[in-house]
Amino acid sequence: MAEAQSTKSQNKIPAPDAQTLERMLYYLKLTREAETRIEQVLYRQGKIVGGVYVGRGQEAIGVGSAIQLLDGDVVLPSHRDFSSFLIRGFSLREIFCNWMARSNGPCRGRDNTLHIGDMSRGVIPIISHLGDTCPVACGVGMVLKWRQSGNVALVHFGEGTSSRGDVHEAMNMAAVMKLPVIFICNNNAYAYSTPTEKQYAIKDLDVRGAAYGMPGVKVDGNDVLAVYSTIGKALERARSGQGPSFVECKTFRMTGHSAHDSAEYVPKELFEQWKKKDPILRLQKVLLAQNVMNKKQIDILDGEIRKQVDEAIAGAEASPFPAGAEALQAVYCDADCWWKNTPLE
Amino acid sequence: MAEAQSTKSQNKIPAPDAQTLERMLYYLKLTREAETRIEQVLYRQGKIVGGVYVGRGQEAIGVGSAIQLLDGDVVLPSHRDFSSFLIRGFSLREIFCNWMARSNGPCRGRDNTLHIGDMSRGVIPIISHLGDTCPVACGVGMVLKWRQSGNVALVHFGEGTSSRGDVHEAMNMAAVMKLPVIFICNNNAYAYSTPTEKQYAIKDLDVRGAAYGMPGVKVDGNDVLAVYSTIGKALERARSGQGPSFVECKTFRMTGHSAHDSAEYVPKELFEQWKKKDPILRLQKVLLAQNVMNKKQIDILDGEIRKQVDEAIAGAEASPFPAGAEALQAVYCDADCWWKNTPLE
Amino acid sequence: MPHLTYLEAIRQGIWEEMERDRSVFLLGEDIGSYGGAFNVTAGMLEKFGEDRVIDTPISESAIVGAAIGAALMGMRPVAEMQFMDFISCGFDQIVNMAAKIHYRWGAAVPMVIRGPSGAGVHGGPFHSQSNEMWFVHVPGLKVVAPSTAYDAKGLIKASIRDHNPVIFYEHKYLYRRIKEDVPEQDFVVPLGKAAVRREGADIALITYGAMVWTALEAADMLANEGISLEVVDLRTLLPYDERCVLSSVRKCSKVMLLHEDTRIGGLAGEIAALIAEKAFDDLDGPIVRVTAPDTPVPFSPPLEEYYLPNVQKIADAARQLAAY
Amino acid sequence: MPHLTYLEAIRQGIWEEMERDRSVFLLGEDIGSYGGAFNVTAGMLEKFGEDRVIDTPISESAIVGAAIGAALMGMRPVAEMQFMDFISCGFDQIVNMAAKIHYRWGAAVPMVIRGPSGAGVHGGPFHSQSNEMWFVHVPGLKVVAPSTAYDAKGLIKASIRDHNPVIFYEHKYLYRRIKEDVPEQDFVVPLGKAAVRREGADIALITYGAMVWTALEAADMLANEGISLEVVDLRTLLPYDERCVLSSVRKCSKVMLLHEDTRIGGLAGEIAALIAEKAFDDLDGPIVRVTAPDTPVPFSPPLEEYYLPNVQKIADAARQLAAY
Ligand SMILES: Cc1ncc(C[n+]2csc(CCOP(=O)(O)OP(=O)(O)O)c2C)c(N)n1
Ligand SMILES: Cc1ncc(C[n+]2csc(CCOP(=O)(O)OP(=O)(O)O)c2C)c(N)n1
Ligand SMILES: [Mg+2]
Ligand SMILES: [Mg+2]
Repeated sequence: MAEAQSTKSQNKIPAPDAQTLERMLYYLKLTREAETRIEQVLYRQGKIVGGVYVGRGQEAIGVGSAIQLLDGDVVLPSHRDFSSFLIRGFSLREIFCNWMARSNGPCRGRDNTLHIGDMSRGVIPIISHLGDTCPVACGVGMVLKWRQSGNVALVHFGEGTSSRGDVHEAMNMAAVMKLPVIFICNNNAYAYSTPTEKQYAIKDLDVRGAAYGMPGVKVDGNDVLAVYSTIGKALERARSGQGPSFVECKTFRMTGHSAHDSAEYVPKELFEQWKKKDPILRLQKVLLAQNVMNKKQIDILDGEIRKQVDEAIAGAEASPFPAGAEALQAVYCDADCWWKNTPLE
Repeated sequence: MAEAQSTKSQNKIPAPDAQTLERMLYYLKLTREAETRIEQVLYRQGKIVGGVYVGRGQEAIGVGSAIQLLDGDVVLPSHRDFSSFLIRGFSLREIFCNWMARSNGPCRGRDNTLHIGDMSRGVIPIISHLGDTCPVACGVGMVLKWRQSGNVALVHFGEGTSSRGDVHEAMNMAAVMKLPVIFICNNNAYAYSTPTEKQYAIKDLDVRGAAYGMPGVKVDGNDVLAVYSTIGKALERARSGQGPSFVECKTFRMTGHSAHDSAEYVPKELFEQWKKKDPILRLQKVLLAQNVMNKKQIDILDGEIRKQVDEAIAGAEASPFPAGAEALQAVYCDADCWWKNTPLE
Repeated sequence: MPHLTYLEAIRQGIWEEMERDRSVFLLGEDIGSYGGAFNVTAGMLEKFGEDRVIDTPISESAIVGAAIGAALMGMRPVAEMQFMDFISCGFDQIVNMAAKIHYRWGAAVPMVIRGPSGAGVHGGPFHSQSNEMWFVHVPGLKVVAPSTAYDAKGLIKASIRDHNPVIFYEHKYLYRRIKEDVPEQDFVVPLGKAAVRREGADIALITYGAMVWTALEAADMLANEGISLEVVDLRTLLPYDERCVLSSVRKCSKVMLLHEDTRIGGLAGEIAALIAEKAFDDLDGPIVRVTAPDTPVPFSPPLEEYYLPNVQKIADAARQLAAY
Repeated sequence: MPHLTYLEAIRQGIWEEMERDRSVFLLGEDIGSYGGAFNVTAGMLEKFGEDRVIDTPISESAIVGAAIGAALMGMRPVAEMQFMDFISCGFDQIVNMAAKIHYRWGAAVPMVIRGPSGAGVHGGPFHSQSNEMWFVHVPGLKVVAPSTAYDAKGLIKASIRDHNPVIFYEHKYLYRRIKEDVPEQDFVVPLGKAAVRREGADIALITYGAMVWTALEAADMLANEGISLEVVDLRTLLPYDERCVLSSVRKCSKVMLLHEDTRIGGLAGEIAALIAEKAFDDLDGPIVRVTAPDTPVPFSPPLEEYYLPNVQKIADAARQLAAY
C-alpha cells in the first residue's frame, strides 16, 4: 500500500531512466530475435508443430507495460505477447521448450505456444478461447484489492477479441468493483483476416472506456516510450485504488495471422508504412541520440542476444519429449501433486 | 421500401393523432388491468403457478414503441413487456391461457408467462436466459435488411441484462452490419434486488451507443409520448437503412421482482416518487386536456377493459390443461408437424 | 442435534467454512443483503462483510471467470448461479478455463459453483433443468449432487475444501421439503463416495439427487410385493464411486438406473456401460433405465408430472425386471 | 466421378445447397474472401456475394443467435465455428434458444453449425476437442459426424435441408487425408441412419468419425488372426440408429464401442446402455469401450499419441473379447 500512497499524488509519469531504457531495448530485441527464429526457422524446419503466432512489430506493448510491473503484480498476456514472459522471469530455454513440446517446458508438453503460466511469477496464460482471460483478471483484481498491496492485474487482448462477450462482462465488472485491472488492447488492424471495419463500427476503441466508467485512452503502440507513460498513468490509478483503465495500443501485425498464413489479404503498402514505425529502431534512435548507448554497444548487444537465443534453442532441442504415459497425470490437484513431485531436469 | 423512402427525409416525428392517442391509452390500461389481475388475484389464488413477473409502471415503453410497428416488423419483448403482445395481435384470452398453463395457450402449456411467440405476428419471445434475444434480433435484422422492406426488429431488455456478454456481441454486430435493429433498455432501477450502482459504473446507459457506433439516447420511459417520438426517430433511421439505435428508457419497477418478492430492499419513498410519474395518468391528463377524450368516455373505457379482462380470464379458466402424454410431442420439427396438425380449440 | 432443512444445511456448511477459512468467499447475483433468490446466503453479508459476500452484475461468464482468477490467487470462491439453468452462460469458462488449468500448467483452481437445479416446481424449461452431464463429461471438474440434509452440509464443506473446481447441484425441490437432524460440529462427507440408502437383495437401484427419495418410496412399496430393492445414492457424480456401484450389482445381480435428467447421454448410460463391462458375469437381466424422456422440461403441471420419473414408473420397471 | 477430399466434398455439398436454395447462407469468422481457416468456404464469397457469405466479428454467441433469428425468418443459415472447440462460447444460444424453440412455441429453426473438430494434428487442448456429447445430450438438436467424403457431402446437404438445428462435426484429421469418388449429381445421406462399413461375424465394433478408419484398419489386421469384426459407422449421433446398432449386436453377440472422445459420459456409454437394455439376451460377453482417457487433449506428440485410441488398443481389446 505504501507504494500506492506514494504514487497517488503524481500526475506525470517520470521518463524511464537510462537503465530502464536499456532494458527495454534488450527485451524488444530479444523478443524479436526469439520470435523470428520460431516463425522463420524452427517452424519451417518442422521443429515446432501446431499453430505459430508471433508479435513482430507489436513488441513495444508488452515491453512498455511489463517493464513497470512490481512483485505481486499479475499479467495475463495475449497470444502475441512474448516479452511479458521474459520480463516476468521465464528463461528463453523454458519458453523454447514449451514451443517445442518438451517435457521440461513449463507445460511439460501438455499445452503449446505461450500457454505458459506460473503464479509465483505472476503470469496467467491465455487459453485459445479469446477474451476468457479478461474475467479471470477481474478475480485476480478482487484479491489484489483486498490485500491493499497496491498491486495490479494487466490483461492483454487483441481488437478482434474485444467483440467477445467476456470482455464486456469483465470490463463492466471491473468498473463496478473498482478493481485494479488494466485492459490493454493491442489493435494490430487485423483479426486473422478480418480488418477492423468488419470487427467494429467505431474509429477508435478507446471510447469503450467511457461505456463502463473507466478512463479509455489510445496510444501509439509502436512507441515504447508512449506506451510506458500511458500504461504508467493507468498503473498509478490502479495502484492508488482508483480502479481500472482501458488502453488501446495502435499497432500492426507485421506477419500473417500464423506462420502458415501468407496474409495476401493485407495490402503490401501497409507493411511498408508500418515497417517505418518499427518500435525497435525507434527506441534505438532515442538511445543513440541521448547517448545512452552507442553504435558499438548496440552491435555487441545484438550479438549477445543472438548468442542467448542460439543457446536457448540448443538447450531446448537437447531436452527430452515427455513419456506418453504422463498424459494421464494430474488431471486433478490432489495431496501428492504430480507437478510438485516430478521436478524438471 | 416505399415506407422507408417516404420517411427518409423527416427529422421530427409527427405527434400521434387522436386515434393513436386513444389506442395507446387503451393498451396502457388494458396491460395494467391484466397484469394486476395476474399478480394480485390469479397468483394469490394459486391459479398461476411458477414465477410471475409484471411490468407495472413500465407500460409506456412497450406501448409507445409497439404502437408504431408495421406489418413485417418483429418485436422481441422483455419479460415485463405485456403490451407488445396485445398490440401485435395476441388476444387476452390466449395470453391468460399461457399464464395458466392451458393446452390452448400459444405454448400449449410447454412454457410459461410471456414466453409466447408467433412469427406470423412478428413476435419472438424471450427465454429466461437474459440477453439471449439480442443476438437473435441481429439475425432477424439481417433478413429484414436483405428484403429491403424497411422493416425493423425491436428488442427489449432490462438494465441488468445489459451486463450480459450477449448484449455486447449483438450491439456490436448490429452496428458493424448496419442492421435495422433497435435495442430498447428498460432501466427500471433494479435487477431483482440489485440497484444500478452495483450493475454498472456510469450514470446513464445511453453512452453505450457510442461504444458501438450507433445513436444512444435516453428518454423518460414513463412518458409514452416521449417514448413514441424517441423510438420513432430510431425507427425512421432503421427503416431508411441507417442502422441500429440504442434507447435507454428510464422507468421504475412498481412491484417486487416477482410476485413472491416484497422488495423490502427498495426505499419506500421511491415508490411514492414514481407513483406520481405513472404513465397512464400522465397520458390520460393529456387526452383530457386536448379533449381527445372526456372523463365520461374514460370511465366507459375503464369499465370496458375490466369486462374484457373478466371475460378473458373466464375463458382461460374454462380452458383445458394439456394431456400429460403431449409432453412427448414435437421436440423436433418434421414433415407432419404436431403443432400444425393439432389445432387449438 | 438441530433439525435442519436441506437448504439450512447448505447454508450452515458454507457458513462454517467461511468462519474456518478466510480464503473462502461468495460471489453471485443478489446474494448479499437479499440473501440469494432462495435465501441460501441469508445473513452472510451481515456476518462476513462486503469483501466476502459479493453481489455481481448479471454476468455469469464473468462470475465464473472471476472465481477462477481468485482461486488462482489462493482463495476459495463459492459462486452462486441463481438457477443452475443459467450455468450455460458461464459454460465456456468452466469447461475450458477452470477444468484444464491444473492439467495444463499445474496451478490449483479450488472453487465451487453451486445453485438450485431440478424440476417438480413448475418452473418451466429454463428453471427446471438437470444439466449435470455437461460437466460429468469434462475431465478436471468434480460434480456433486446431495440428496439429504446431512450430505448437503457434509458435501458442500468437502467441495469448498477440495483443490479442484466443483459443480455443486442443489435440488430445489428438496430445499424445504427435506428436514433431518444434522450435527452442529464440523464434519465432511468425502467426495467420490456413494451411499447405500437401503439394503436390498433383488435389484440394485442406482440414482442420485431428489430421485433418491422417489426410489426409497418405490422400494417400500415393492417390499410389500416381495421385491427387494437396494437403493444406491451416488452423491458424487464425478468422480463416481465405481466400487460401491459394482458391489451392489454383484449382490443383487439385477440393476436399474434412475435419474431425473433426460435419457440419451444421461448418467444412467455411463453407469450401465461400467456395469456391462466390469460386472457382466454378475448380471441376471437387462440393465434398465428409468429417466425423464428426451424433451425439454415442460411447464404445465400435467406435462411436468408425465415427464418426471415417479414411484409408479419405477415400480412397473422393477416388477418386469424382477420377473425376468 | 470426381475424386474429392473430405473437405472438398463438404464444400461441394454446401455449394450445391446454396445454388439450389436461396434461403441458405453462411456466416462465421474469416469465411469470406479468406475462405475460412481451412478453406471450406473458398470461392463462395465470389460466387454468392456478401449477403450470403457473411464475415462476422469474433462473437460466437452472436453468430449462433443471429443464425437462430435468421432461421426463424425462414432462412437456412450455416454457421461456421473456426474450430468446434470454440462452440463453447456459443453454447447457451444452442442449448437453450435453438434447441427448445420448436418444442416451446412451434417455430422451426433450420440451421447448421459446422466446423473442424478432433485431434491428431498436435493442436493442443483447445484445437483438438471432440465435444459432441454436450449436444447429443440436448433434446431438440441433431448431431452429425461424417467419416467419408461421400457421407460428408450427403450429410451436410441433408443437414442444411433439415428443419432442426444440426451440429455438424467435421474431423479435421480427415479434411485432406480422405479422398474418394463422390457423385456430382444431387444426393443426400439421410440423418439418423448408420452404415455397416465392414461385415463381420464375431464382434460388432461401433464407432464414428475419424475412428471409423482406425477401426477398419484394426479389422483388417484381426481378420488375419481369424477374428471377424463388423464395423458400424453411426454417422448421425443424435438421433442415432438404434435399429442398425441392435442388428449388428444380435449378429455378432459381442460388442466393442470406440470413440476419440473421452470415456466418462461419452457416446459409448449411451450405446452400451441401449444394448444392455434391449439386446441383453444376445450378448455373449462384456460390452467393451475403447476411448480416449479422461484428460484434456495433450499437445506434445508422444502424449497425444498415447491419448488417442489406435489400432493396437483396439486389437488388444478385441483379442481379449474374442477369447472371452
Ligand atoms: C472464441 C474464439 N473464436 C475464434 C478463435 C480463432 N482465432 C484465433 S486468433 C483469432 C484472431 C484474433 O484477433 P485479435 O483479437 O485481433 O488478436 P490478434 O491475433 O490480431 O493479435 C481468431 C479468430 C479463437 N481462438 N477463439
Ligand atoms: C442469464 C441469467 N442470469 C440470471 C437470471 C435470473 N434473473 C431473472 S430476472 C433477473 C433480473 C433482471 O434484471 P433486468 O435485466 O434489469 O430486468 P428487470 O427484471 O428489472 O425488468 C435475474 C437476475 C436470468 N434469468 N438469466
Ligand atoms: Mg488483431
Ligand atoms: Mg431492471
